[in-house]
Amino acid sequence: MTRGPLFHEQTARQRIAALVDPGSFDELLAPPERITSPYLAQLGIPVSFDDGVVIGRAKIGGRKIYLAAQVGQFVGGAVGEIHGAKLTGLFKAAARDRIPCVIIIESGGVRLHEGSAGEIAIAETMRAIFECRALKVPTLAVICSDIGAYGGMGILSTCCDFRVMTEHGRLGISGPIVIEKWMGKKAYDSSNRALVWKTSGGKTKYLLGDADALVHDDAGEIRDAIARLLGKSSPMSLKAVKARQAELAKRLKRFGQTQDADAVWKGMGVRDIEAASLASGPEFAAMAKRGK
Amino acid sequence: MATAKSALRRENKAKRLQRVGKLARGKFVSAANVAQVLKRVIEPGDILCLEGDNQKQADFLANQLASLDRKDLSDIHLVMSCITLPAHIQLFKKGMIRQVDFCYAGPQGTAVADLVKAKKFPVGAIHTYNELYARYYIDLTPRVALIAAAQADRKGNLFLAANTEETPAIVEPTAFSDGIVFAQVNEIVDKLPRIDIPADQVDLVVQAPYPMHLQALFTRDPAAITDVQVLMAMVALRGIYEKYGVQSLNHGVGFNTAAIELLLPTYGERLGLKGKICKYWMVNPLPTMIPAIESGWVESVFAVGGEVGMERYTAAHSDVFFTGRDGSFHSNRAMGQLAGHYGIDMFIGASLQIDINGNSSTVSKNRITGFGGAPNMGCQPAGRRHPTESWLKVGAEANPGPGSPPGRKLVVQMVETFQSGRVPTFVEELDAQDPSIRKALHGVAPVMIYGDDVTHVVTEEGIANLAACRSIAERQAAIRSVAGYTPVGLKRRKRDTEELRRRGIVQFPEDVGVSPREASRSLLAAQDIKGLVRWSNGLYDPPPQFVDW
Amino acid sequence: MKKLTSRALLAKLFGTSAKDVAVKKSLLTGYAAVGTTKVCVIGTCDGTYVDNAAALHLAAQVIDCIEHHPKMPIVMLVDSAGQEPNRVAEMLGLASYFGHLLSCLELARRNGHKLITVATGKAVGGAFICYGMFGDRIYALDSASVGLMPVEAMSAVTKIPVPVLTKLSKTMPSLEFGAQPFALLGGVEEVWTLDDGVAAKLEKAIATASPVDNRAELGKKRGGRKLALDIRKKVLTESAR
Amino acid sequence: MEKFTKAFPSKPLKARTTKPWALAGVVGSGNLEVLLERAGASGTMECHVETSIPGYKSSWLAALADFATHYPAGGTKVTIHDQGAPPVLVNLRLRQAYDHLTGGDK
Repeated sequence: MTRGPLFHEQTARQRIAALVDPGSFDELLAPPERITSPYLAQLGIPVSFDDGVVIGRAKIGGRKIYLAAQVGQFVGGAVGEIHGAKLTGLFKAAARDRIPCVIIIESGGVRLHEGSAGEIAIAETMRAIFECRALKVPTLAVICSDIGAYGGMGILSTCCDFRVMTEHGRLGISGPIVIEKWMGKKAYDSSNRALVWKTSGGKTKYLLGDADALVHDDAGEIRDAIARLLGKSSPMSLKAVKARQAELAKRLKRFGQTQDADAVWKGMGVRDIEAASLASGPEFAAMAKRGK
Repeated sequence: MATAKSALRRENKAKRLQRVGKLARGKFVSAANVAQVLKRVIEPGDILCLEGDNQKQADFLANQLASLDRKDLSDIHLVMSCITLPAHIQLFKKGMIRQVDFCYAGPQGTAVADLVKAKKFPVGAIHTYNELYARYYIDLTPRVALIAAAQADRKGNLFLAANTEETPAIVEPTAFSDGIVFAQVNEIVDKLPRIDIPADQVDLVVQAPYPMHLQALFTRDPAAITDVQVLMAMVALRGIYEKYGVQSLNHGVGFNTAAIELLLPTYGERLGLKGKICKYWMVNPLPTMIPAIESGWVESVFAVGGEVGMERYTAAHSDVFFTGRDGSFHSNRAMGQLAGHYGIDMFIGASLQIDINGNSSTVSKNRITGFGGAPNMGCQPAGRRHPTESWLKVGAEANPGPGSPPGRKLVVQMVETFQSGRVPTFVEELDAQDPSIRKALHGVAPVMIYGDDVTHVVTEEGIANLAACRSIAERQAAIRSVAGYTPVGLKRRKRDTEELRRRGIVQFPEDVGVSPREASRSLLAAQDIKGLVRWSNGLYDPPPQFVDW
Repeated sequence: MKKLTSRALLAKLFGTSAKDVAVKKSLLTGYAAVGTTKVCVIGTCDGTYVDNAAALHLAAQVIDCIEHHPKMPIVMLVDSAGQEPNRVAEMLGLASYFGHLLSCLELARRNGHKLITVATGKAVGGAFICYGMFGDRIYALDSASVGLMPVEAMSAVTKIPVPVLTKLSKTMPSLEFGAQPFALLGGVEEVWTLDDGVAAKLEKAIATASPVDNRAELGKKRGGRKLALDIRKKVLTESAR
Repeated sequence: MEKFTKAFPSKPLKARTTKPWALAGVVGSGNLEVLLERAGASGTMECHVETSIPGYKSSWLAALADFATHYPAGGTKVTIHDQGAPPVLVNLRLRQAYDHLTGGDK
């Protein structure tokens, strides 16, 4: 039962090394350039050489990609001016070169220490993602860590063609503590990790269709999922948005009255909640499929 | 049958029970009447034993006791192993306690330190567990014991479930000296799964309005184990477990030893150590042992207490764990401590502070904790006579004199050189030596494990073999050599370290065949609680605070 | 300044045609005219919170416009305090609902609809990102609360004392809250005063709008965001090698 | 924040690869990042440390000096961003960066 390192525990650089073809990663704005945040420096907070996001060119299965990996440990992976500009530039480069772009998201959203600059940067990156999509250049978000994709980065992830998640990943906008503050501890206890993951975790997102692949917490499996999705793009036509509108309306009507994620699981075909809770990746997906 | 010439104690007990009168129906007291009953059965000057160790607590009875006023309860000599509830502190604040004799004050360590400063903590001594239990038979025999059980039947027989813990050690001396045994139980049933305490030794029973407090004390989330702890675990496995062929052992509750448990089925297996080490354990049912048990490393486990969530797993593994006729888990703190004292090759545990002589303590001026079971197991049992490979091997290194035993137990302290917040573990002098603390304890500094008993210190820097040191100066140099970049470590002399390393007294990771680069969490057999549940085939039910699925 | 009702505000922007804009549950949808230009209107008012149903409601209006009114400009009015921080909203994937609204707007842009945003009240957090910040050109009333969050809120989360943040915001407009500092960052094209002919300004804005995102250039030119544009360019240059 | 700079004598780096730099670790609570670059005089390891926890200069210098003694690291520049890492991590990260730079097996 020994296995490789868990993807969700790896650092951004380790993840990149584990995902891409050996030796194929070519970092852009590499650490020796020392492009660090003046905001953090002024506030007396340690800076980082990559400002919390490692970007570059690489290959997966021989196929060229642009790749970004956020560093969740550094200020929660939050997006500041430099961090955000690196992301915007990367997606713009992807559009220019017609090369797919993959972003490994691990971020709470905007970096508060840099105020509105990070917020605008996220909006700019969204525009750049849609530039890619207009050209049918695939964009892919990988959300596989506990920090997950929250706030503006949660929204940004939904702008990409596809999302790959694991059971560890979380996708949302408001974090658990904010919801608890808003609704009260009785309605939402942010320290109840099971509740938090049932609400925003990869499994529930996969069942609802917000994640396109649910895989094991393992670089090899994630690489395979990326490779599978890299060849496709999600269409943006009137027909497609109308279908999506109907689908989201149906979801709201069907589950909007319940607080209970188990009801969503059951509604989406999961029969044995306890067994499904322990299952991971494709095994979980299969359990839901069987129940349908 | 002989008749006692004088039976004052027995008469006194009868009087006390008479005073209870209609507040009890037979042995059974309703929860609402407990405070009144306590008032009537306890007398000023009593030695009162309150059951409660670091896991299980007679918390309902403790709370009721704390609800009384000083006029109802005073001049009490309190004996108990662990001061862990706010109610315990209340007894002191209300001035009810004339003297206290105890072992440990984990969660209330800060409150106890405050009481000491306020001179409201009249302490006799801080004990080790078996030392205190022993005194229950000598000079601290309780007049009244307030205990906790899982179930009682209609006669007052008690079932203790997984957490037998220290109940027998309290009940026996009390019941056989005409003391009063008052039990709180979670429920009263017609038929018990098994009888752990016979009704004959129980005087009063109350069904508590809430289940007794049980602390999930030994649950260590593998997700919190660091690469550095994995490194230390690898060093310990090679430099101690493998070297001495450790067959029987006790592990502390820390993450360091949890890492070792989780390395057995992976790294240990790779080293070919399965079947050669770690077969017999005196340890609580640690969830982190599940992978090793499932992989067939473990022959037997005896425990001082249960662990929340391990009930189904232990019941399903009766070949490994001690279980009752009913099939469920059994523990016994006094016997477990005894087993850990005499029966094992090695004790390995952690501490907050270690001084240059190898003395360790978890006490600081602002936090008076005391000892758990560590000193009973982390010491050299002078009464030991049976040899094992490990015992003889360490003994030979210690170069015993003509008046010493030929063997030694391995007593290993495994610590990182810094605690969290960059607080150094290694110090020139223990905080426990503070004059104010010594004064409160009648001149005795609360040392957990004495340096003379310690055979090895393991840190991320390496191993110091204290048993093989030939002088105090050498021992100090060996400790400094593995104390890293703490002030104690920075005082080491390079020449000394090199000389000790040459003689094998100090060993760095590479000296025992461990490459720090290899030290990675990915070597752990399970990297999170969910992994443990998967290993257990769904038989482990972790407490809710550990569940994120 | 007395707060304008949503109806009064709509009248200022769209004159008598404002009557065709429905105001329901603090959401604005409908068609109107700015001067002689027919426009589609979506928006929020009363500082409401945007939830799943709201996002769908706005998206439906955008879809209707694409389907039935080719190339008609879309005016987006923003007065929202943020996304609804709610357990059910999150469970059902509020982010995806926002992503859908953004996709609808992107489709409109591609189909030749101009997208003009006017921040009229609160324009903060997820509620601004989910449609308003996606305009071709973004304007704000000087009375609008635009930005990430006030320094007090920032201080509460980051544990950096308010005076420190306030002092720094003098040289780093990014830390300051409001329409003017946001414009310095390039996040807002121009700040308008309500009584200063906003309808005419809006009409001109529609006429001159371009779908090319110019915010980084503006931010650099105005000195509020000195790094973003150069960093982006550097990525593009290094990746072209 | 505390900043300091010091150069330590060290045997010249063995030039197995031409890799110009290597980075190990991340800036996060209790962690640090180490950037190791080929730079400067061949007989010294030049160190620049920025740490969020002031007051531990002496143990920093001791750890760096030990590294410069144990490994041939002359002709390198070490830049560290620290957020309260224990010395053992400092050592581990230095070693990791060093292995990357010198093309060791990882």
